[in-house]
Amino acid sequence: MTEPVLKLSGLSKAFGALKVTDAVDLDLRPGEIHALIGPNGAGKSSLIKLVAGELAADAGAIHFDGREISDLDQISRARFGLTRTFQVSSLIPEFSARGNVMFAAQARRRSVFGFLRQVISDKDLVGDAMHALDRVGLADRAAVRVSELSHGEKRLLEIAMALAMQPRIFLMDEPMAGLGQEGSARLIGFLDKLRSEAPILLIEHDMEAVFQLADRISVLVSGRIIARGTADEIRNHPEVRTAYLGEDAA
Amino acid sequence: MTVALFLEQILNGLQLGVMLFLMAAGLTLIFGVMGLINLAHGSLFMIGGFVCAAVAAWTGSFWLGLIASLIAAAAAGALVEIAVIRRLYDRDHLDQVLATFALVLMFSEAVRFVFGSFPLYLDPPVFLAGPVMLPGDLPYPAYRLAIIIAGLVVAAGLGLLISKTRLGMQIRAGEADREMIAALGVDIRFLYTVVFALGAALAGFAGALIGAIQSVQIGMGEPVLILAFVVIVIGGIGSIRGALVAALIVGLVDTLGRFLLPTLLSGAMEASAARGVGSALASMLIYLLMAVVLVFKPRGLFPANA
Amino acid sequence: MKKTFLGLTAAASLLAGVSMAAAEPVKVGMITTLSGGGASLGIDVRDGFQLALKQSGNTDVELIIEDDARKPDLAVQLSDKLIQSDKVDVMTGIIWSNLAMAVIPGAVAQDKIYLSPNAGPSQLAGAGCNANYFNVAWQNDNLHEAMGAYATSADFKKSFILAPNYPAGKDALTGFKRFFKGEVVKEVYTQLGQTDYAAEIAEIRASGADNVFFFLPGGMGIAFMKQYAGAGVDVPLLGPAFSFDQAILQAVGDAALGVKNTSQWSKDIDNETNKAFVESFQAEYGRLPSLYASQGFDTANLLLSAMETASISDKDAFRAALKAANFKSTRGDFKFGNNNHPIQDIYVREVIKEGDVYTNKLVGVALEDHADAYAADCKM
Amino acid sequence: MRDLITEHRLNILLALILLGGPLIAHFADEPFLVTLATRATILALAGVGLNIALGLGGLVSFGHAAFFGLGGYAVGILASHHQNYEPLMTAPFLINGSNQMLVLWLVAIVVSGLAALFIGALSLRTSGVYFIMITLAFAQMIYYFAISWPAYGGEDGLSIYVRNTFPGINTLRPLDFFLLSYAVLMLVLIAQWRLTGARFGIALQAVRQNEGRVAALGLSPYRIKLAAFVISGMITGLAGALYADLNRFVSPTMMSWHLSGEIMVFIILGGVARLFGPVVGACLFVLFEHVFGSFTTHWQFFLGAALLAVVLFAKGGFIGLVAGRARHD
Repeated sequence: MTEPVLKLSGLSKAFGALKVTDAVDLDLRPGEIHALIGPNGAGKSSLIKLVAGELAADAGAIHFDGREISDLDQISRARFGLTRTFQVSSLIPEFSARGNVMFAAQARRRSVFGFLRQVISDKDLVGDAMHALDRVGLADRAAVRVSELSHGEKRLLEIAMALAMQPRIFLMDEPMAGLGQEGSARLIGFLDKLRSEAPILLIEHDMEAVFQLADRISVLVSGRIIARGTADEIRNHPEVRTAYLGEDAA
Repeated sequence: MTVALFLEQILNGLQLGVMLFLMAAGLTLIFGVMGLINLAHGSLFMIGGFVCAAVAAWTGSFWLGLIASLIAAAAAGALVEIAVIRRLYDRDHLDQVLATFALVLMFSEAVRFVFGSFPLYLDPPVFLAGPVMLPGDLPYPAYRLAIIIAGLVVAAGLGLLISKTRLGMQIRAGEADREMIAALGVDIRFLYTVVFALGAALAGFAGALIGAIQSVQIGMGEPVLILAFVVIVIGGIGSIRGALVAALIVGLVDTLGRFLLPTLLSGAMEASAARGVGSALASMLIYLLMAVVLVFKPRGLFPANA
Repeated sequence: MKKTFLGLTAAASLLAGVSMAAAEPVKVGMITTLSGGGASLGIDVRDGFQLALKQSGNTDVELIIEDDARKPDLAVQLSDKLIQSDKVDVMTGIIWSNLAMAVIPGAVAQDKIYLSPNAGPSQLAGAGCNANYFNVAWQNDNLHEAMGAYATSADFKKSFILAPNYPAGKDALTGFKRFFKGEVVKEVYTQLGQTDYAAEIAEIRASGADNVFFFLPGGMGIAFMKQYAGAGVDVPLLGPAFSFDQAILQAVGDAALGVKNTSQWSKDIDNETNKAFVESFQAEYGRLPSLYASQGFDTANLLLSAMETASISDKDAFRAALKAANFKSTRGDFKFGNNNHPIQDIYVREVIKEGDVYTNKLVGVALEDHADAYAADCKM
Repeated sequence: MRDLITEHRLNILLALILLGGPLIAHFADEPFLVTLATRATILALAGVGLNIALGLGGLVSFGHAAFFGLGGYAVGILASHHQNYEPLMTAPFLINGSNQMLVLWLVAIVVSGLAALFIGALSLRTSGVYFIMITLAFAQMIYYFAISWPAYGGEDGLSIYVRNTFPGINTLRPLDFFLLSYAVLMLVLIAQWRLTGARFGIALQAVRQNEGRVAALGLSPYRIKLAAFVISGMITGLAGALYADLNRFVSPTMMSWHLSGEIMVFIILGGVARLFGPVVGACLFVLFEHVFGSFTTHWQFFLGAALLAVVLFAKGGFIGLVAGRARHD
């Protein structure tokens, strides 16, 4: 088995008395989609924030490519190639779709201090952006301002921005949310291929998608991992059935 | 320098601090509940001073003037809230700054139009006019002592109001979560007007108290306003407790700085240079204090909603 | 005589190719503070100036009044406007030294005559003096010097002196010390615009001084005197007239009673001009005149006196006519020194209450025929 | 895209009006109007500086008068040393005063840039209303320092007496000095226009709209904002340098909080984040001051009322009214 790219060990975080993340061990291996599921309030988004560096952990360690990154801030982690997408689309509202992706492409180049050359005539950035937009099927919407995009298009734009970052790991927080049947199906197909570019830590509510995509699934309840395994193993896991699927079914 | 002088300066620092608290409390309350930054707060201070002076001159009673100043400042606050401020709550801070800056210009000119350009006369009530003897044979102006006591009483009253009353509960709810109070069935528009008028009344009260020992003139609120900003930044915007602590710190640091720095520096340099440099530094001292606090606590000493 | 003279200058002007009306009007630009802090001083100067014009019946003066709001940059802009757009001949009106230093050097360099009704910064009295610049009020140090002289003569030994930490404040304390022969026990500079003097008053109480000299113009003085009275310190106060004008006294009230202050003018200076001035000012504006009003009044009368004998188009003659100071001053004797600054008596006054009104009465002369300390540096 | 073209055309039209007005005034022998236009031009430049921080970066600085004043004092101090033939310092090395505008401008830019670096580094640790109040407080600190520091005139300010010189023109002539100021303004506007579409401008606008997103992409919002704040302070400092020469005088009032407010007013009157917003705003302000000021001493009341009306009812300012909503790519 190959070495994991991302490895969380004993990661904990509490807000006052509330433990949102409780001694979580988790890893992500090259080429895989590792899905993180759990009922609402289980601490999935908090975990993504801990990994991305938006929150500081109380205890435990995060290793990326064998190197400990627990003390690095969000910006440095992003530079290592941890790219996240947001549960609620987080875009630059006054920019066009292309503008957003071009900015991601600029960010990948870690380039801020350019004062004269106009980005709109920068072939590298435009090329990267159009390529990413094309991959998610938004090429013909490139010039549209974000605030005028539909909800589904914004979700796809999130993915396109992540693609333009050419990350080593994708951290995806509910990419399917609000996409609808057809959109979800297309995105499932897309993510299925994407895992060969970089492994994906996927939080998703859409169980259909999770069972189709995930190589491994971890189940988070009240900040603790209660089960881990393949789709089939999870489907039949008794604790999961009571703690989570049972609830969900009701 | 004697111990008595030092003690007197500490009292002076407390008195400045208490006055700053009256200004800062209103500012921080309004920011905490409504999220509004109000530059016109200094104008309400000025209105308090002018109305107190005018009514005291007319009736011959400082106390009637003081009551009138409270009413006038609260009324002006409520009026401004209903006419202008109300439209600014969901605007960004830039709009709030500019609109309240416009109000500062308008208030100053309106007061000049009504009262003229000359400073008004306002004296403390007769029985507080002289000094009193404090323990240890320390003479201290009775009126200043009264300001310290009045300020501390207001601080305590404000604390009780917020922790014990229904209005206070609504204010606390508003600070914690603005959507929440609507859900509780509180009339938000009314609550906001009341809170704004309360803050205005505090400013007007301070203006009237201070007017009696300073000069009641156009623009009297502006230096106080900026000091009050420093206070609430140090204390943590939105925190009444922070405002009290920071106001006392700023009052003490400013007073003692002006008093001690020139003397301290005269050890290091020639006397007249020490006086100039010392007083230049003293005027910067509280801003330096603010910078130091921000380095260690960017959201102030008592961050609200943390 | 007058007609002949005008005729001659008219002929001279014609020769020079300049057309000129028979009675040549003089355009006067007044930049003064009519709004914002300190507006009461500018209003007094303006009212005094206009009263003199009105009484003279002279219609040849065209007065353009501008409000500087006590902002130096606005004053400079207004001076550019008056010179470039209105093309005034004479300028006047500025109250504050910092505004004066911003405007006057430029204006006199462009050959405009400037008559200062209030500010007299030392730079313009010494090496920076100018033939086009006449000060009708005082050099800034004068009243402070007079108070130093008075304090010495009144047998004060230990003085506690304080002023705001800005150039005029330092000049004030320097001026006082120049004439005070006793000991200065403590010299304190306060912040400009400071409103609370508790710390300074505590120091005064502890200092053992037998007098306090303070220069705190405007609202600062009001605040200081009220707080001083409240603190119950019984060391006598001394100060220049700037903290004791009519407007300020009404705001200070009883706290100012009995305080000695120095002034080149007082409403009870015994001469006909002054009596008429005080009466007519009260009749016209319904308030007692201040020393600023008297300065504005004198400035206008100086200008009118020069117009009697010279034409504005002949600058040299006009300057000579101004320098002669051939007018009846409210202060009695008035003449210019070599640097075009006044040589005059400076009086000591005491604050009293007349009926409901707080005002000053003369109690003596501090310095007679006093000139300023910078005249020797003026090469003119 | 139609709006953008309109704004572009409007900008060119405005630039031509600002140039043409004073030229006509000059030939109509109204030199004061030229001076007035110069004042508007320089105040506009100060506004352009703030507009980079405020308009593009969303940094509501209430302390830009500090940079304006520091730029002015850099010129005033060096020029006064030059006039008095006193070196500014002799140890560790000799620095002389200067009367060359190009040198003075450079110094003004460096000084105000350093001040902006210091103030920004501390203030940008916070945001929102804290940032507003802290920038205000720092500006007040410098203001009080300027008043109480005795060496360069303190409250009285410092006179320059004669305008500093610029190669090839006579800066004492109102029109020459106007054209010089105008050229500086136009150069800065062109630079800002380029900057807005370049990588830095894009990053800055992204930070304003979604700071968290920028950090998630691995760029440091703090560094971007700090750089913008410094650039902004430098431009406002340059405006201060020109203003010192316009008035031949500097004083602490250049740093007063009223001036900080007024610079903001230029931007809101003209239109926030619009290239020519501060230009229109400063011209309107100067006109207002001049026209209303001659009718009534209470003109500030009407200024306040007009400002209030713009804030409440005409959010886009003048350019917003004429050219519609701004567009970005």
